[in-house]
Amino acid sequence: MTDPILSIEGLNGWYGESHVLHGMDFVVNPGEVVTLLGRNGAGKTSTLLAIMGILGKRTGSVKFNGTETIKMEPRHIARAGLALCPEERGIFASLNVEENMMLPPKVAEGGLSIERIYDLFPNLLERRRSPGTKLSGGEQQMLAIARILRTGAKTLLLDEPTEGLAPVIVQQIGRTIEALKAEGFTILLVEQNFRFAASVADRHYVVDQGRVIDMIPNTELDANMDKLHAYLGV
Amino acid sequence: MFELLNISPQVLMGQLLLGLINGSFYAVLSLGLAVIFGLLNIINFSHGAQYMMGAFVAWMLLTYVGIGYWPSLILAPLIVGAVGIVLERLALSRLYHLDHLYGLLLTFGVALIMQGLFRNYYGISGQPYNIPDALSGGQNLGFMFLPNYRAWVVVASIVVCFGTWFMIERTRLGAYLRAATENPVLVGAFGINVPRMIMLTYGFGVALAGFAGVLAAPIYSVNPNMGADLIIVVFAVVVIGGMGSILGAIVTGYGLGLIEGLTRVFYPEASSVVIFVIMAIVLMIKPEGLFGRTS
Amino acid sequence: MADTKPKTVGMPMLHKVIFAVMLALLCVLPFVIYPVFAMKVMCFALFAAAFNLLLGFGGLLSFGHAAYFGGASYVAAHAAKVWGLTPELAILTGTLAAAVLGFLIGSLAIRRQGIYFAMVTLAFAQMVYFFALQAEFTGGEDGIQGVPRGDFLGLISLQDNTALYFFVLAVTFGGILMLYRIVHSPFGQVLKAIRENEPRAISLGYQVNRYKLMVFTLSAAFAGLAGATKSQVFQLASLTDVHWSMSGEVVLMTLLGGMGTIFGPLVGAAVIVSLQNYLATFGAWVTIIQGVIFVLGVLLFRKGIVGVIAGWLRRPL
Amino acid sequence: MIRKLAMGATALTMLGTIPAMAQDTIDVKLGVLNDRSGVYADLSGEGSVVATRMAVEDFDAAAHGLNVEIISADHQNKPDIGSNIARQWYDVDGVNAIIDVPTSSVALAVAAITAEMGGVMLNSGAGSTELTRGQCQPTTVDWTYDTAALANGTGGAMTTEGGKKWFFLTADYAFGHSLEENTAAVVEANGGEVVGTVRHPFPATDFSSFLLQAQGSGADVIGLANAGGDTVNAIKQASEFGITQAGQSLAALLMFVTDVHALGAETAQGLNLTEAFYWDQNDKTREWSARFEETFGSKPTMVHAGAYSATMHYLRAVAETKTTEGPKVVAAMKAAEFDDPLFGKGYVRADGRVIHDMYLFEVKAPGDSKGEWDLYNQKATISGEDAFLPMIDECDFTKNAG
Repeated sequence: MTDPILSIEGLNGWYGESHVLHGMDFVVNPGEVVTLLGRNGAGKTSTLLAIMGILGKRTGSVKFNGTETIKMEPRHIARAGLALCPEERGIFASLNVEENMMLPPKVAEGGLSIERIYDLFPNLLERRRSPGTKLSGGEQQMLAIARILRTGAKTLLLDEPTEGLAPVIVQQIGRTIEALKAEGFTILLVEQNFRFAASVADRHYVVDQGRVIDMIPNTELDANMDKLHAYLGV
Repeated sequence: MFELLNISPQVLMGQLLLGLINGSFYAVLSLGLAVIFGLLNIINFSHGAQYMMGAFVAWMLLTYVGIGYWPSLILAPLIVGAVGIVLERLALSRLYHLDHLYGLLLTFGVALIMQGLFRNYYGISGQPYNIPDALSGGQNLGFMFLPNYRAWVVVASIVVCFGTWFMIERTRLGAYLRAATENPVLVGAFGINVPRMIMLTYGFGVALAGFAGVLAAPIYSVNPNMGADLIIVVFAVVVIGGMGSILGAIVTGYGLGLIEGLTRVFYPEASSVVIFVIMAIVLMIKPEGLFGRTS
Repeated sequence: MADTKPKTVGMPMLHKVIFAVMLALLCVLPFVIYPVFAMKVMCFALFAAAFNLLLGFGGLLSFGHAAYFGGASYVAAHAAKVWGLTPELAILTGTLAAAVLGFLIGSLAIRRQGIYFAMVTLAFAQMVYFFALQAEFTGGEDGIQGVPRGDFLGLISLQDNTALYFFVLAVTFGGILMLYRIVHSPFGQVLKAIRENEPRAISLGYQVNRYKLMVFTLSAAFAGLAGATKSQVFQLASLTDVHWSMSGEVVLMTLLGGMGTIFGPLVGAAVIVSLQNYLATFGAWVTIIQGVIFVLGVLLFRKGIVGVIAGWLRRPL
Repeated sequence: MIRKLAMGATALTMLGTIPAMAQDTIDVKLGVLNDRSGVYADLSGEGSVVATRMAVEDFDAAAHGLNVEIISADHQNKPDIGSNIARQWYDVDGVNAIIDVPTSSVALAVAAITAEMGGVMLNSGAGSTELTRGQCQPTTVDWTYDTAALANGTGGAMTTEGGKKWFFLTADYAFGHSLEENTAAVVEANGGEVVGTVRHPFPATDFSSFLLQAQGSGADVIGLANAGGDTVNAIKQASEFGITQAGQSLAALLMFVTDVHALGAETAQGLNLTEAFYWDQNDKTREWSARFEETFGSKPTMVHAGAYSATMHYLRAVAETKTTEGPKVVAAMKAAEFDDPLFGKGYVRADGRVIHDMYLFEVKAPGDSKGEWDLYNQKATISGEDAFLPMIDECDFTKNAG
């Protein structure tokens, strides 16, 4: 068995004065797609921010590729090959599409070239001079994902990429994630859309009140449906 | 209509041109202030003192080292910018998580210290600094005598303003800056060294003030108080243009120079207050400023 | 809503003691230090306390409070010198003028927030300065000189420093107590609610803008009271008091002492005025020292002197 | 009450020391109150303290039975700070005379307090004619200059030389206005006319617009009714815009040698101005100025010189009257004419106005200047009687006092 690419142990996190993560423990193995499921406010987004080092304060252990990152600056974590696609996509209004795309610096070889990205998302090519936030929600999401693919990072943290998007776009994102998985990317996904999560992920961690309370492999999902509904309060 | 007011069109032309020259200083200074505010969210109250420092450094380079105007035009802003960077590292960087108010108060204090120190060492009556030989004399434009140096001031300020605008709006570095202005945390999470960018931006904004100071040295008196009252005016320019808006700062800088110039003809006593009247009106009607983004 | 109406909070014992000690000290002070200097400190203490009402308790940073302070000093000086009013009436006139001015400017300024609010107040203050420079009655940069000290109520001569001192003590100490009352009244509680969470206060049904305007006017009026009193003490009104650097100075006093505290502004004013007075021989060093205080205050003692002490005592001061 | 006790205690000590004081030593405390950090810091400031100290030494106070102490403070050009210090000096520190006090607003406030407290105000730095007219005080001695004398000197001389049409660049505040008014009156009295006036905000940095208006007016002379940095900037820019080359002359109505020094002869050459004193006038001024420069580091201004001479004359009067009571000392000062090394022969008029010669200077061309401070050519001497305004009756204190 290979070592996990991302290994989180006893992760505590604070957002300002409020303590939001209370000892998260989980691992993500190379090439896996793993989701964090949970109710609103359970600490899923905070977990991603804590992994990137941009939550207010964090303690515990976050090992990436075997390296302890808990004391590292966010920019060094990013340089190590972790990339975040933030909640609400984080497209910059004062930058046009291409500038948004080119913003994150390359951190490793093997990122997608800009030509390849425009091949994949022809809409972006068409609108490359428009302000980033003038795109539709779906296009913005594509842009947000494309932007981190350029950097060469192989481990992606995606925060609710399907939020507020039309079903056909959601499907497209699902296909994109599958394609990335096939290319060997490791993805940690935060999702509210449980059906979407089920369609792309290998395993699911259930998060509640800032800690992981269960892990359900995707293959056992059907058997655990009731339990999961109870967790999520659906 | 102008004849009615006893002002000939020629005189008016001259006054407008002079307004533009004054506007050049406002534009360069408010540009620096806007750049700093955009990224640091700090109102740099020491901007006037740093402008004064630019003029003084040019004078010191000439007096103690024998370095003339042209090298000073590059060197003095670099020196002033470097001092700014030290200030940013030692003090300002500790305030970014706090209210705007603290940055304003700190830089206000720094301005007092700088002005006080220069006053102690160089007195108040000012130091002479001559117009470089290459730019002495002037052109007779028919409606007025335009000193070459003033023409140069306009050209230099337009070049610097356009260059800065281009750098911020059209280059990759500028894209980093704009992105960091919007969401520094995310930009940091992409692997960009935001603190260093902030430091350099402050240095750059301050260097712009220093540059304006060198430009001013040959025509205004080089004295420790030269920036003390100017800061309030430049401040108003930035607010009218829209806090943090680069284009707003530049356009408003020139525009208010022109308006002030007109006021000097029709109601000279009010020329120092007209900017505040405009600021009050603008803030009442369009609080985000003429070029500001609504947020 | 109606049943949760905030109540007037009584004065805690600690504050009573501090006020009592302060008053006792102030009664002895003129026999120990120079009374005119002590009066100046008291005027600025009241000014800073008035400013603090707006900034510390209302959460509004005005960068133009010199307009009310200086404006009132001109009106009071004019009233005493030209109209021949008795000191208390002259001060009252000045205070009223400041209140009216504060109401007018405030009703425009409170529509804006944060730094824009500060800028609007600065803009209007610059216009007041311009007016003071241009208007006939203000005497330009000479100011209004030789204002008579007059007779209190037309009876008691204030020519003597000690008599004047106790008059000024009564006015300023009274003003500060009134400010204390305002802060701890239901009105003050609403202000606090607005400062902490404006949208919530709106949702609770408070007419936030009316409260803001009220606190602005009150703050201007008390600043005016301080300025008017100062004009009687120094027998002059001058441009210094309406200049923007005076607006900066009162921010410094409040910040140094501790904004949002009761006693902070008083301490801040005392420290700054003493510095200016005792360092007067050091020339330009005064500005440098003030600058250093600003810088250190912002970097190390953001809570101000009294704020830090209150932190040690774990009591609001 | 405590204060009374304290006074009682002092009285006791004094009783105890009477035998030692039999020689009639008089304690004199002089307070030099001026601007030490603002615009007037160079032309008055520490230099005035140095000059005052020199006066005490030169007078040989100890030999005259005087025990003189000098203190000083910065009034920051703020009337309230100035009057606070002045009151405190008289009330607490026992100061007998306040010296210098530039900035008219502060000077007027201090003059009023001085009269109330029975001190002496030896004005050297402030230029307002109000000091000896509208707001005259029996205890004011206005030594060096006033705006009227400057106006008479520069305005009179230049108009008679052919500068008939005047345009004024006036700092928009009371001092500027009075300087303009005084000069305009002189210009008109000498057959000239005022073709225009522009009032600029105070302080201002850019004068090009106003200069252009002045240029367009067709005036012969542009009168600068402003001071300090404003004047310096206006002259600097006038040279830049070729105003003087185009045939108009500049007249600085209030300018000190330190300002000219700041401008440099290159820029200031040909400028006309009036002063009461210049270091390079004669052997006595040169000798004194050299001593001054040795302690202070630069040449004295007329304000420094005034502080020196006023102190000398004051100490003489104290030694003679054997008192420090303001009104008596001032009366003695008014009674005796003086022949001063720096100001020549003169006297203190009944209203406190000191009458001495004024001089019209022209700034040398850089080629003629033999040193950093070699700046003036003397063009004319204006006798004191011509330079200063006549006395107004209300201020004739010798008569009024009876």
